[in-house]
Amino acid sequence: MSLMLEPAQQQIKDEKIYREMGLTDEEFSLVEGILGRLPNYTELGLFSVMWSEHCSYKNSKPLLKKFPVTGEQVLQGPGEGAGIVDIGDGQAVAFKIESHNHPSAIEPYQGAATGVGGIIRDVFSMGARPIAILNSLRFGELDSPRVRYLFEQVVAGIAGYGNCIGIPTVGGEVQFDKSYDGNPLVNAMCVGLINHDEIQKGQAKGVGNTVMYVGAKTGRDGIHGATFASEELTEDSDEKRPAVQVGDPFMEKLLLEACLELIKNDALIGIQDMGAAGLTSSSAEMASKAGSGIEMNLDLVPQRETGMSAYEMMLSESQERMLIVIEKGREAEIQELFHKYDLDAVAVGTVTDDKRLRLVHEGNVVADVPVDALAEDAPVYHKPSKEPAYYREFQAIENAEPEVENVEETLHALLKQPTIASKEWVYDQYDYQVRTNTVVTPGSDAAVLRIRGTEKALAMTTDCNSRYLYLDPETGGKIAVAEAARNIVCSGGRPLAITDCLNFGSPDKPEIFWQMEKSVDGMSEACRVLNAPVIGGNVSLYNETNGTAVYPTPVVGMVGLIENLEHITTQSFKQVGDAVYLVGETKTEFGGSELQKLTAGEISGKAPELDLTTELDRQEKVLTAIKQGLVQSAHDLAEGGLAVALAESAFGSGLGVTAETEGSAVTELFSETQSRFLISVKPENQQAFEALTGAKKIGEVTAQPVLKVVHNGSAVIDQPVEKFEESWRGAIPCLLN
Amino acid sequence: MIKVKVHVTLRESVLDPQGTAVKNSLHAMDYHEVQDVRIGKYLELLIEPSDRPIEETVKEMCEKLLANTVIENYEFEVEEAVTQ
Amino acid sequence: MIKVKVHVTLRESVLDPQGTAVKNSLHAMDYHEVQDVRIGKYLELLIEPSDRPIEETVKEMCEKLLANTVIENYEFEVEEAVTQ
Amino acid sequence: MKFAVIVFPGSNCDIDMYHAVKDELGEEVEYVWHDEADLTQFDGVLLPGGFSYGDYLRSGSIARFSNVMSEVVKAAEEGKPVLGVCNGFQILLEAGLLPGAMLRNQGLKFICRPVELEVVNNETMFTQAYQKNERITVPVAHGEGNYFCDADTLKQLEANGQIAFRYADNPNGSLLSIAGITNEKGNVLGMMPHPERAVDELLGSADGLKLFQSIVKHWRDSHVVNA
Ligand SMILES: Nc1ncnc2c1ncn2[C@@H]1O[C@H](COP(=O)(O)OP(=O)(O)O)[C@@H](O)[C@H]1O
Ligand SMILES: [Mg+2]
Repeated sequence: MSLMLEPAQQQIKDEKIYREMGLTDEEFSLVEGILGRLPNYTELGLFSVMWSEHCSYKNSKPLLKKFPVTGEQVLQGPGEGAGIVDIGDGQAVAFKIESHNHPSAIEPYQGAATGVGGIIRDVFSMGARPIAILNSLRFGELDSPRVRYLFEQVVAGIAGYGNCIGIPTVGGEVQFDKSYDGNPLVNAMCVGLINHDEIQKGQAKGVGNTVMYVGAKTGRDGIHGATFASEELTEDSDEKRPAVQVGDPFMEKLLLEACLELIKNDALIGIQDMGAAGLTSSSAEMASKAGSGIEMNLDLVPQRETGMSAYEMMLSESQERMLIVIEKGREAEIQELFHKYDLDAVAVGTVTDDKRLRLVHEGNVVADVPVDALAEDAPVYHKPSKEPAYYREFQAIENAEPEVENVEETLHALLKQPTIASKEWVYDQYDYQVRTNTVVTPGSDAAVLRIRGTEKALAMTTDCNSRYLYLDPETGGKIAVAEAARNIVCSGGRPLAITDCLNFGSPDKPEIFWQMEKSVDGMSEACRVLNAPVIGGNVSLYNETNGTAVYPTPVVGMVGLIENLEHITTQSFKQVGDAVYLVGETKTEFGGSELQKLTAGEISGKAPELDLTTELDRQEKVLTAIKQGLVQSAHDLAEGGLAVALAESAFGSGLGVTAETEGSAVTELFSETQSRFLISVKPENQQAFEALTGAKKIGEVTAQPVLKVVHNGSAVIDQPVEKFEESWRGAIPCLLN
Repeated sequence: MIKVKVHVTLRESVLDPQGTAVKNSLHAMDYHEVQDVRIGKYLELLIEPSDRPIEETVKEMCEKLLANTVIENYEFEVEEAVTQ
Repeated sequence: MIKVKVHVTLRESVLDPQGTAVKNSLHAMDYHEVQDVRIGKYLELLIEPSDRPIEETVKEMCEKLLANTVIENYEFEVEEAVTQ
Repeated sequence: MKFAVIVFPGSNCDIDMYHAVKDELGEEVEYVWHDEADLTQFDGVLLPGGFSYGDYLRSGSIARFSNVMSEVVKAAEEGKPVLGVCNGFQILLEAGLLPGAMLRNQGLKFICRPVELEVVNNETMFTQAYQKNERITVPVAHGEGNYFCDADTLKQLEANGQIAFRYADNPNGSLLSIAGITNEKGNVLGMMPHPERAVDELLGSADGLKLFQSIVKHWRDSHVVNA
């Protein structure tokens, strides 16, 4: 028995109830046309979720087409749970990033935790063993108690899920800016390892084969109140339908181990996780991809609660569930496999040949719709785009140096900026070592994991400086990809591919759509030049509060291959007497910089320029130098420029550094010009390194732990490293107390 | 001094992994008569009386900090004055 | 069906940093009248009646599983029969 | 020497423990599923870290009722070495094989970082390869590692030399900075830091290896004597 009276077909149309489910009048007519009749309430629910932006990418599809998605390394591009890239020796790496922004804004702990759980399922549904988790977080400024609460709870949620399931959380990034005040961003990325012959697809092939439901029971989680006819929403029904799901990492651990055992079983035909739109998207997509249909009996679906309607079951977003298709007749064997892990595995349906999704509930056919209409035929919109007025104004501003009185104090102030400050407070809460493969732990440019049984390793990072993107989305988009690649290269790896999460405001606003368009253009070009195709990603739109959008934030998650463990490089200085080099020239570029934000309180002007050919050339030279064994430490220059990079390379090394610069101190020390690296080299390798890179020596690693910068002949920075480290390490804990 | 006992429990339809784990464990220990277990938080507050009605203060604290009403319900009892 | 409410609290001699953290947050939110906060667990069990006295069963479950008496105390109330 | 690594639902340092013994120590090792009812063929028992049964009520409280635990108790009574690390330690406490209990970390946060330990007693079968008061670096990764026991128990632990390791800089609020304790007989060790994560310089430290080597040496010595 259903809790509510579902409106009848005619009533849905007359009272335009579909609007409350997010369908437009035109979309409703489309549905009516496809079915050749009016949809019932359950069918309408199926269309409304499958045609949502989240499942159909109806607003972003035209943009996503611009991304380069092929390359000889790509084994699986966008379209499945996760993309897959070859790493040789019959092995491959699967990875993907996903957002959980809106749930995290309401219930930050569970929102973040279930975000992690969801992305892990995407990876193991491909047959890959998840080996690492990363994240990318954006919050408002930490002076607000609400922001502090969100920050603390989100980090605790990520830690809670990842630590319990036993997958190391090895890296990420956190930035703070007032544009994220009411709308934090929580993106989680998972990386997995897989053998080529174990790659799975989410396909429902073979008429007559059995569709099985495995994992947690279905409850009324995540069915949004807004999708209900308002007159039926009582206090009581609200109580029954929590919009936020609670994660159960223990259940997922069991599901993970069971599914990885399952993929070794030849009875398995297809597998897909039940993510957004749960049973609906998994069944419709698996059938559509295979050119088949599915018939399911919903009475057989394991349920956590009594009296669930077909609509509720199909739209539930209960976590820790998978849909699998297996060879007919081998159900008992599969059930036994899952029972070993105390998990439900229930045959709920069969594969048919009529390309329809047919649902039976309590003896009645409650839905009968073409699977392609759900999975493939959502309308696609080409939204109007308009260059925002601010962009013109910013482009007209000439580059200039911010006013700085005392360089040394400015360095302290920059190191205390939460975006630059040490993130130890965050990653101390993550078990980044479990499974004992993490060779480079959080705190360097990219995290590095060895691949057991080989001499190889994987480098991984997430990056996106959204301030640059706000000033100039195209250049900023290029920079996001280039910065990720720089971090990979500094660790000794060659970029393989990226996954991206496009976090933007409302695409219905032409200025926002313009930001999306330009960002994607910039990213695409950078991916092409740097040979890092896009193998998957996620789109999160409508990130706004009170009509104000977040900065355009297309987060880049990148994985690179380190061919030999000996190439692994970190950012910290290694040995007294090593020569310190700056690769790349410095220009006066402060648009969107930390120093601009610090001195002016807001950002303006042009983003730093980026020339992709130069970028590629420098990255290749640095990587070659690393592989030739010429490099002791490598660090990319990012927020805060050279001075911050010098300090970061000195932190924790027990060593000091003396550097000499010329020209304008503010530019030399704090400009954020792109495509630059800070590298230390043993004296005996200086010549070879210079010959290879043409870089200029700027200083030396010293035994005395002092950070000293001599500018135009006089010392402008001269203090124990420890003093700077205190500023940097203490900043976030201090803001939180 | 007033003692206030606050119970914070998960809302009815919200998944309770802790409760489920405990129930399963009790069954494994042969307490098959246990049909359901739900787990919540229990807080004891010691509050100095003020001009403001205590019920109002506690309700506010619950809404703002002690419970997240998106997934949790709360209930409280105010006990007669205690002396320390 | 019988409903049993179990409270598991830390023993007096054991520090309760979680309670202290909540107290500090409340103070930061200007609830200075809060003198002390202690945090424990609250369990609701739904039990099918059997021949064995329910108090005995629940006590046993508490001692064995629900509380660790090295650090925790427990208390429970048995509520009159509930029908589902 | 042949070790068993006990796998509970939710264990997640089982693989690390297995590789430490097999690859770095070079001894025999097998995984044993939690419902196994026989450990007689093993010479030593290892309870790995993780979140058994999600650790949803209290860490280790549910795992302690697994079938295999009565076998672990038996092995301990027979004098075989039993090592519980992190969640394994918590399970040994819940099972009463070691005295005391774990509270949440004083800072209320999960802590993952390398920490410095002091070898307090180097005369146990787990620590004889270390020097007395030797400082070693071993990572911790836990949310509930704040060791607690009553005053009498604490006195006994000290008097009997049952404190094996102490933190140089207490990260979690443990009484007397206790990081690891043995039972009175000295054949059961529970510790929060992860020696199996410190067996390879590539991963930052190999200081944990001597712990496993101590166990093997002790076993070899007693077997030569018995032979
Ligand atoms: N949310 C996070 N989770 C895990 N590690 C993080 C997080 N934020 C930052 N880190 C780690 O801190 C280090 C510094 O981060 P960041 O300043 O973003 O580096 P970069 O500018 O080189 O990308 C990196 O090793 C990164 O992985
Ligand atoms: Mg970097």
